[in-house]
Amino acid sequence: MNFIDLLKRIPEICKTPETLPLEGKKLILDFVTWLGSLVGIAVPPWVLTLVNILVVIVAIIAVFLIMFALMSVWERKILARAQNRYGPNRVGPWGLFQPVADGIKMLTKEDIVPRNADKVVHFIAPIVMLVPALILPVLLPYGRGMVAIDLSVGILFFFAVGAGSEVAIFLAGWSSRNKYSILGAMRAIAQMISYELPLVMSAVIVALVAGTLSPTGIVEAQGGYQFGFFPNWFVFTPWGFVACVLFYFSALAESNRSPFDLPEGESELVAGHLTEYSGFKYALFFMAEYVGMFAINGLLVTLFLGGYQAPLPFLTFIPSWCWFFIKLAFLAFSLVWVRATMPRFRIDQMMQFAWKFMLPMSFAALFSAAAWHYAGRGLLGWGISAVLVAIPYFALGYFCFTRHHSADNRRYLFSE
Amino acid sequence: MHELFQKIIALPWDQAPQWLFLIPAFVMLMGAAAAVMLRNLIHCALCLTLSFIALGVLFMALGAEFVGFVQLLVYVGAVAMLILFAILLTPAGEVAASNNPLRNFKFSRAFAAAGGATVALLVLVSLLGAIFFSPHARAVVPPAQAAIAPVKAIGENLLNHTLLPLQATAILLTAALIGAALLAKEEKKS
Amino acid sequence: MTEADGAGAQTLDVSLGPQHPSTHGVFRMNVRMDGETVVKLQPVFGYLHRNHEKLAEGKSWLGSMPFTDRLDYICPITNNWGYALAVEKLAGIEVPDRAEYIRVIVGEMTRIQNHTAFLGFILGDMGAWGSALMYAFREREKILDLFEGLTGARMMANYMRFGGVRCDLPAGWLEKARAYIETYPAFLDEMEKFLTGNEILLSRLQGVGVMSAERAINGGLSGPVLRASGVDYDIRKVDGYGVYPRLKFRVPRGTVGDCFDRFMLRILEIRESIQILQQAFAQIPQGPILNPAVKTRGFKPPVGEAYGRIEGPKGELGFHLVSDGGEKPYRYHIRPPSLINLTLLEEMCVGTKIADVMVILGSIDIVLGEVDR
Amino acid sequence: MNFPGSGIFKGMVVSAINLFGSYFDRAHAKRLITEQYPEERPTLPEASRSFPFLVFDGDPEKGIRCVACKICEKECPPQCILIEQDRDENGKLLRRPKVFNIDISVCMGCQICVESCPFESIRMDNIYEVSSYDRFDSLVLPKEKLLKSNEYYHSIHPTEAAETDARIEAARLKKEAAAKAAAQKMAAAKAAAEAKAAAEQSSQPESQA
Repeated sequence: MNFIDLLKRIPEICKTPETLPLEGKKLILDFVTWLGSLVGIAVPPWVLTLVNILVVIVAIIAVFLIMFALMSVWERKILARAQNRYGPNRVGPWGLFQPVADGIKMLTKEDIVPRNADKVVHFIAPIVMLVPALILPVLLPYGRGMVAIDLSVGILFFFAVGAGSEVAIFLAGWSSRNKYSILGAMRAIAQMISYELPLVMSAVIVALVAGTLSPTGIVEAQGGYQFGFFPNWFVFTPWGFVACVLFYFSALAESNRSPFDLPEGESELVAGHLTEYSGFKYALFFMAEYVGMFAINGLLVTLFLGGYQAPLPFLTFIPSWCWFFIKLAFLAFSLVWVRATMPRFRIDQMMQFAWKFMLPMSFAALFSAAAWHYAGRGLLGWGISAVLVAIPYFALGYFCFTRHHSADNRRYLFSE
Repeated sequence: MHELFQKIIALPWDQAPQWLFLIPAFVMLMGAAAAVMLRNLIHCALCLTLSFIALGVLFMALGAEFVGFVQLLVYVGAVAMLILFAILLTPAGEVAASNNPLRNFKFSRAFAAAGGATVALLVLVSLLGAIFFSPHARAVVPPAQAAIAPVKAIGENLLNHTLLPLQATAILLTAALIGAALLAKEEKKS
Repeated sequence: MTEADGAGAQTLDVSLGPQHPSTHGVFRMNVRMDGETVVKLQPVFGYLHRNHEKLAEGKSWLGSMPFTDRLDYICPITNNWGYALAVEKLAGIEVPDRAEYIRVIVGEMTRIQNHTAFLGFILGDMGAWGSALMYAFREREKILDLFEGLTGARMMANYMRFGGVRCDLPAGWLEKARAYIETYPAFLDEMEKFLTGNEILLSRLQGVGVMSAERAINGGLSGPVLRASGVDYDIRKVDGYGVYPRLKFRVPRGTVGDCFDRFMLRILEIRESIQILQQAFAQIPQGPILNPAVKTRGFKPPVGEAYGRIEGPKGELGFHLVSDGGEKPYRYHIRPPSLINLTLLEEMCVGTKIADVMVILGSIDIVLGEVDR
Repeated sequence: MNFPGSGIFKGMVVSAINLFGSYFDRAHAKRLITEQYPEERPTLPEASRSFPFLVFDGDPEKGIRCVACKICEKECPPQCILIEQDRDENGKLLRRPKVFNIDISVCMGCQICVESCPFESIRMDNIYEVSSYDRFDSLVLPKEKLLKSNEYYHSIHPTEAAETDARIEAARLKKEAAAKAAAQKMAAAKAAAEAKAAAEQSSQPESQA
């Protein structure tokens, strides 16, 4: 093997975009072997394993950080357009280099630690926040055969590691010695614990139907098409749709996005647990929040939107990993869209929404999924499961909400 | 130089997980010790969380991924948070209240130390006994095999052989939950 | 940080403001909270005090007119109107018909833009990321452009004069304004579709900060806040100043008196203002715009005192003036609706959540320039 | 159709319409009304005003309309005008300002000086790029910076300037007419006096005689 051969493989690899990342990885491993032969040693297998791991880690972190940078400008653009503004358009073409400017600004800012703060904890908090956020993306299947760790308990892994961010938010809020911070931290924890239930429940439903906790297995279970064009994604079943929406809202709450941005609700708590953070530590929080958001939405794509499967059979010429990121981009867009529309919940309403609406609905979806599973996944199953989620939806909607709040029950008098 | 490099490469690196478990074990022990010894309650709780995490990592290193993740999910995600919440919501004044009758007793410290040591010893002995005399300790299970099986096996075990205890526990926990809610509500009224 | 009060409950004292994102300026509230529930609230104001009332005693009568712009800087023209009305009452000045119609037109446009901005502000207080605010400001911008075309300034208009208005409508202004106002109901419908049905908004507003009619009257509230509590009191009807008796319009009032009623009332009032504007556009006569008897320099009203008031967008805006016959007012006092409406803030807030405090404060619609003067 | 969540759904539709609508608002009239300031300049309406300036006709030294009567200095609500009257070499007060400063960091653009000026000499400008790094000196505009020609006034406020010119012209005509009348009167009086004198002269000899 020589270097020219390796170079010659590059155009070959590029001919099949579907397997491009995998082949690329192999190429890098071969390159390492070639390097070993250059110094005259046989590269032991553990080095190759290590290189393999490093390549995957670097790729995932790089992709997610680039996505974070792009998202930070894209979000501002979409939000601006939804509000009939231009958004950032001064740095680079269409403001695309805005993240660079932001990054330089963040890095050069003074790092302020309050005098009364618990300095060690104040320092640790952003790290604790970032580490789980960067671990999360490893288990998502980005394409056919493209998963960093194919864990049999992948879904569980996700929620277990995700629990770390709660600790981080608590650390940040508590160590700042600021009333807004501590209130924000308390809100964050209450919110995350409450919404973890519907989140896990809706993931459990999928695991129930797919019969596995492995993300790859779940994506494979959604392969194929009904009638040759209708994808077998779980979101296109009644229970799956409900579970998907529940998962989506829980994911919003877990990643502290509007309308569940109570922990940092600026109209009440200034910036919540982030009030006393500045400079690079703030940037780390920001980064962790976005990477965590991508990860949890990636899980949503995996669980409900068919992962890397193409939506229509004739679209399979687009590589599977592209489909994953297209779906992720759509979800990211929808997050901004929601943010542009909705006001924030109040703390008690948020808790009520979690416990009185989302949790019962997730149970209903569970029953519905079971019915769908046993009724034979046909028209009958469809009907039964649709009824099983529709009735609780309208009932809960009425009893939790419409009964108390409606614009129609108000009367306004006019005097001439 | 070249020889040294080759020697380093030839070391049994792929056996690393065998002794890498020392790191989480050490972290766990240090966390537990700090949780007992630190003055600041919140720091104690945080160190306890750290030892929970290390324990979870230890489980995973042993190939018991399911247990490890459940450990993280339940203990870090919920129990540690509840402890922190409880500390924050407890009025600071009540902790320092000096109505402890044993406080003025002459040998209170010595007694406390002796009692603590006894309990610790008992726990240690029973744990060691459990480890050394249980039949599982002898059975050599290859870690790789253990990692694949668990979820399905645990599920089937829970819902077939131990269904009744599971349901009973569920009812008990539900009752406890409702009771706690009732108690909390009563207190608010008065 | 925390302190235990007599009942043994753990409370938290938070000073919200004067630097806080949603206190509508440099307003401050000392809030004592039990968890997230407010148990005590003490408003603190005066951070924007500019000594306006005392300053006016050292200026000529006309010299205070531009300063009234700065009272409620969202709607300066109605402030001008209130002051002009008071001085006219003091000196017994007649206002030509055309000037009265122009006053009604700019006054009602001010009301529309104030209420529109309110819709955006209260959504901001509720934590919507500025969409409603930007839509509201988009439309307010267009009204401000009209104001700039008429008065020369977007906000600090300084437009009214004793006995009329400063300058006549420029050529084509009336057509532009009429064309714009015709598009306004469509915008309102869009806004209502965007906001009124939103479940989160409903649950944030309904049943929050309820104020009974009796308490509202006793507290001296006025404007939309009072009418939301179900009191039929509109100075445009009660006093019938200007040419309002010649215009047909209805006064909406609420039935519950919570934040949602205050929110809806603003929308209904905008719709009524559009009606008024359309009539005024049709009826406006030709003629002089300023009473020629009034001098610009050396204006001296006779000895006496007068209280002139108008229905400002935020409530009853009154000016109490005492003249000793000189070139300067002897006493100059303002009844600012924002301040008086704020007095019942604690009553509305106690027992609600901290997030509701912001919404209630937003629903009162204060401007700190007027509260602190 | 009101199902739970329909309000949120409608709201989402509205924000989506605005989102995509802003890309199709070519005229920048309905949705995307932001002016991209340094590249796009606002077209100011005629009435637009910012800070006062002094009008001169023809020559900036001789044509200055201001006579340093200090009425505007007295009437200015925030008191941002400083006027010193000019003197000739003999120390006699002249009807023109030596110093005329306006502190535009204090000026609030209320236009009261314009209304109170009986000589039509101070008018509102519509400049808006007057910020500077220096807080004090460069924000106090001296007479030299304030003086602007009547042509400039016509270019920014044509209607108003035309009215002003008409007024000045009318005043001038009136003054001329008055002067003419006065001259005529004077002439008439002179003539009368002369006639009288002549008559007296002519009568004197008579009386003498």
